[in-house]
Amino acid sequence: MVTRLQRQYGSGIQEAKAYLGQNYLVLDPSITREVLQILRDEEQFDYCVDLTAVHYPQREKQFDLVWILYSFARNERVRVKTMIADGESFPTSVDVWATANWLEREVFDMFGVRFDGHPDLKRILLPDGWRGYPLRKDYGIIQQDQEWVQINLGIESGE
Amino acid sequence: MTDPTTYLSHLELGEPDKTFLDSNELIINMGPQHPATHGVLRVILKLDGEKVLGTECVIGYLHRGVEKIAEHRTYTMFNPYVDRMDYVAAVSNGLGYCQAVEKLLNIEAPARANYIRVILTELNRIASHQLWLGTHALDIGAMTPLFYTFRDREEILKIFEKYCGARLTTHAFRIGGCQYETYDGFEDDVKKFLDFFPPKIDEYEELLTTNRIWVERTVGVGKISADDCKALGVTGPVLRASGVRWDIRKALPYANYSEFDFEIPTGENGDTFDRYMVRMQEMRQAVRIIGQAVERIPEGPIMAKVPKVMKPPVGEIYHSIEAPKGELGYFIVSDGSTQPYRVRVRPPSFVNLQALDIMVRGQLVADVIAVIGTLDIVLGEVDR
Amino acid sequence: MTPVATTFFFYLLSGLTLLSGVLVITRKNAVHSALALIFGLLAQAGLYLMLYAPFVAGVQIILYAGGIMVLFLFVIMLVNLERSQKEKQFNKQWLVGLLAAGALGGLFVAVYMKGQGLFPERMALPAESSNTQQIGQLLYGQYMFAFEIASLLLLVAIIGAVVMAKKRI
Amino acid sequence: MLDYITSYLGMNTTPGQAGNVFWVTVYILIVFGGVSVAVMAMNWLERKALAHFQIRLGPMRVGPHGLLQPIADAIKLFTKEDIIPAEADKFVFWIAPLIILCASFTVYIVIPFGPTHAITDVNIGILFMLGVSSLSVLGVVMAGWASNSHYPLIGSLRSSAQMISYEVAMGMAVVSAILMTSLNKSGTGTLSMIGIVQAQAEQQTWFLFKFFPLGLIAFVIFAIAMVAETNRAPFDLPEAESELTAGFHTEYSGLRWSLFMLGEYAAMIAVSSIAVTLWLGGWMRPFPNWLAGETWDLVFSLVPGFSFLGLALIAFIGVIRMPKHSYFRIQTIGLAGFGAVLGLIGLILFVPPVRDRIQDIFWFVAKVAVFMYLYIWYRATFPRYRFDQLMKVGWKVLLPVAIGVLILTAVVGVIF
Repeated sequence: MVTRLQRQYGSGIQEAKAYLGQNYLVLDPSITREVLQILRDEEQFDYCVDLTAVHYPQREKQFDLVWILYSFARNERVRVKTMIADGESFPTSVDVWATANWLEREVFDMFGVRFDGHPDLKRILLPDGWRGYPLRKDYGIIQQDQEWVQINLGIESGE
Repeated sequence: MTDPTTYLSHLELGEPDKTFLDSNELIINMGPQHPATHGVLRVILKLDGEKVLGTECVIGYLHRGVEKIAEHRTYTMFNPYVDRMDYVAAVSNGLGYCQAVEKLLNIEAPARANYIRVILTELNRIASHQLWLGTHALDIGAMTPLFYTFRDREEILKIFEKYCGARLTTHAFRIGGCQYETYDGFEDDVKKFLDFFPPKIDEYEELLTTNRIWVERTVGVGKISADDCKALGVTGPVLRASGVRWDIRKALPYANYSEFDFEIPTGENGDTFDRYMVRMQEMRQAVRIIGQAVERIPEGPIMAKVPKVMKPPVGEIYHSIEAPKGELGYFIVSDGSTQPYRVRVRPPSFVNLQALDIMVRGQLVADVIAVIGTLDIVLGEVDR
Repeated sequence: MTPVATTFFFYLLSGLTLLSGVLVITRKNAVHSALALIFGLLAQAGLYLMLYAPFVAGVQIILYAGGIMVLFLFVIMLVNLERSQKEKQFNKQWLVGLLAAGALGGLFVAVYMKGQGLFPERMALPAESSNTQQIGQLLYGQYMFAFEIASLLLLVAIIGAVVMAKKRI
Repeated sequence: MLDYITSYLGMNTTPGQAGNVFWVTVYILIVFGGVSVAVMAMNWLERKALAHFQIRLGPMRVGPHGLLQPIADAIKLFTKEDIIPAEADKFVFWIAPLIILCASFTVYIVIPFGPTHAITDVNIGILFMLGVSSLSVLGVVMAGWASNSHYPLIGSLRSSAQMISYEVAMGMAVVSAILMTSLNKSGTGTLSMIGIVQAQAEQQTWFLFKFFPLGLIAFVIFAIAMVAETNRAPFDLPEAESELTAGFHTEYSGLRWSLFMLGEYAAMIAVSSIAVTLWLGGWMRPFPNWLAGETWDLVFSLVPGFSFLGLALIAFIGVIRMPKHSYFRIQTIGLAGFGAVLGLIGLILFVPPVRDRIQDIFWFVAKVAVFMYLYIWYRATFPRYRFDQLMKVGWKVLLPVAIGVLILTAVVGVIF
């Protein structure tokens, strides 16, 4: 599978290894969407287990987007990763796996990564008026708290 | 495979009309304080009379930022937090987390610990299914099963309490094994439960399975096909009721499930009745697994050699187990320090809840209640 | 059995009927009007009872108050009340209405004045116990044909309603 | 005046027919007071029986075995704050529970507890009962509308649709029973409640067993329809708490809400009384033909006394089993007192004049109590029907069967 993909995309496949017995692919963001489609259609990864992100503030491309895919037919899991920068958006995969709908919303909610073409991209767990993206490493819980008490209770600090 | 865009729930909710009966469409807000939404789920229903045209779930009322908390705790300190997600199946949550970290540390729990884990996890599966059955039946209007299931669930909780002191949020396992040796008479208690419980399942079934009204309320309600399940990532009993014989305990065995002999019950139609039957069968299979485990439980240590300060090497891991509700996964990224860099929980309830919309479209309001019940969601896990 | 305080109950019931009749047309809220109408119908049923016609009274309650008025309420509830409250309640045809009311009143007076000989001084008391049975025998005996035609008419109406409702679905 | 009062005692008829205003008032007070007490007792019994179905204890704190719980509940409800939603239509909101209450209490005027133990006997008795009880739909509709809220509105729409639908099947079943009353020598039937029971006595059979199984089928249809008519499980959709929180009375609280409950339970007792009157021989004792004769009459007339003594015995067993602790002393004394009262009633019931007068009422109430127990039993056993299934059962099953039974009854009645 990997060789076939490598033949097709060449250096777009940046890494294809296994860690602790779990396979993962690191892809260039430009081809990721296509590869996801191929993985589902041709390689039978018909179940998107999870979609999430990891934030690395020091890096230039701050976000790792991680898809965890599973194939019922092959009984095999694979992780697909790609890196995008802050403010960049990524094409949605809702039309590949319907389950990505809420998962993408959650990533947007928590990291602020936008997905182009998502049918209903809005906050899912946090209230609509929430400011900031909590799972970013530079998100300060304390500031958030203080702002809330300053506005709602009129005191300096909630501590 | 069906076109995924059919699943997109897209309610155009305008300003609700003050005289709502003016039009045929009626928008009703169910929850977050509604007796049948199992906590604080809020469902906005768009109705034509009693027929459901569409739904939109509003969740997050119970969001506690578990994933953020994890980044500020050490691996050991985070362990009790996972119990608070799916609070009716806390043992399963703990098992998944502990095993994920163990994998990351490259250690393995000793055999005896694995047996204890399996016994407790399967007991927890029964407890979770009992709670589901009671509340589901109550939603459909049968009051009595609730009390029967709670009576029998008590026996399981007693075992938990004797084992680790807690009934609900057990924190039963530690990274590398179990902290506590079983108490004296643990095996006897479990065996007594195994003798006591199967007749009780028959009792539940007697009340419901052949009850005409129950059958009419559940057969053909909230149907979902296997393809839809896969596309929506629905797992657990819901997927199996649609006819997919897939269970992580068999497909990608963890702990020592591969040593036990048990079957994966499946349904055919993927309706509420099949899901009910699948869960009832699962309870029986769980009894079978516990029976084998308690017979074969070996002597030996219960804790592997675990470093005092856990500093897993840089890397990431995804580990999932078959929780009572479906695939419960933990994706942990380590940066080599004592605290996880990122913990992502793949909650089965959250993903399964997405299927609510296609399951209830075109059905009646009463079916929404039945389907919410049959999805077996726990809002603590949906919102985390 | 001997009736108690007949006059009192007669005036009470007729007063109630008249009052609710007025309320029906003066209330702005349609539900209140319907409520008043129900009271009027119930008071009428009481009047029937005083006339020793218990069967008619029972039918009045079961059909009008219990059945038809529920359907009325149903429909009224589904109507946009806000809009109907804003609408003007009386239109400009009050002159015609006054004329009609005056003519009707004149008719009543005329009948009362001229027709004194038409009505017996005292009503003959029918046997209360067999009243219902007599209605049955009359309906299914002497007036069989009229009764059957009426039921046929109702059947046609039912079928028509079903057809009209079906078309829209 | 005194003559006026005593003159009735010699008459063998109901006070209404005798036209005796004094005794009518007394009977009304007795019946309404009795119904209110019965509703309270039913409330306690339902909670207790349901609890025992569900392996719980039910109310145990207020009074011995929670016997005073209904009174405590009533005090709580009466003193609760009475909330009227701001957007509600206040007048309709206020009058809706009263309509339900009036409708369900008015029907007791014609219920025959014995050949002379009724407030009055009307020529159109059963028609009157059906008509007046159908008025409670109005209360339901108005309560739902006046609350000006979604759930009550849907609840009231459901409820009224359900009550109207099941009234049809119910009426058909009733008519087939009324047809049976005309199978006497004169060939004229009757709608009078007392007349219906007397017809059963004349024909020496309960209508339940008349033209077996036609009477039975009609009875079963009525028994199902009456559960739907009173909005009880498994037909409790208007109040389905898992779907509509509490249906049409969601917005009601305190006294008004308790009026709804009072009306509901009173209606349950009333429709059960209709069923007893029409099919189960009303006030007649069981097996009037099979176990006929003086001795059996005596034996059956002793049953009421013995059953009260039995209840007293149960109360005394409860006294013995009460924990011997100073905390329970008052409760134990209370239970013993209750048992003593029951025993005393039992003994009074053995006095021959009382025995003869009371046993009709006893058998009637006992038969109604069976239905009340069935109501509780249904509630503990059945899940709830869905609305479309409910309508399907009502219109596609009960109604055709009821019409079929009606036609067959008529045919069989003419042939035999």
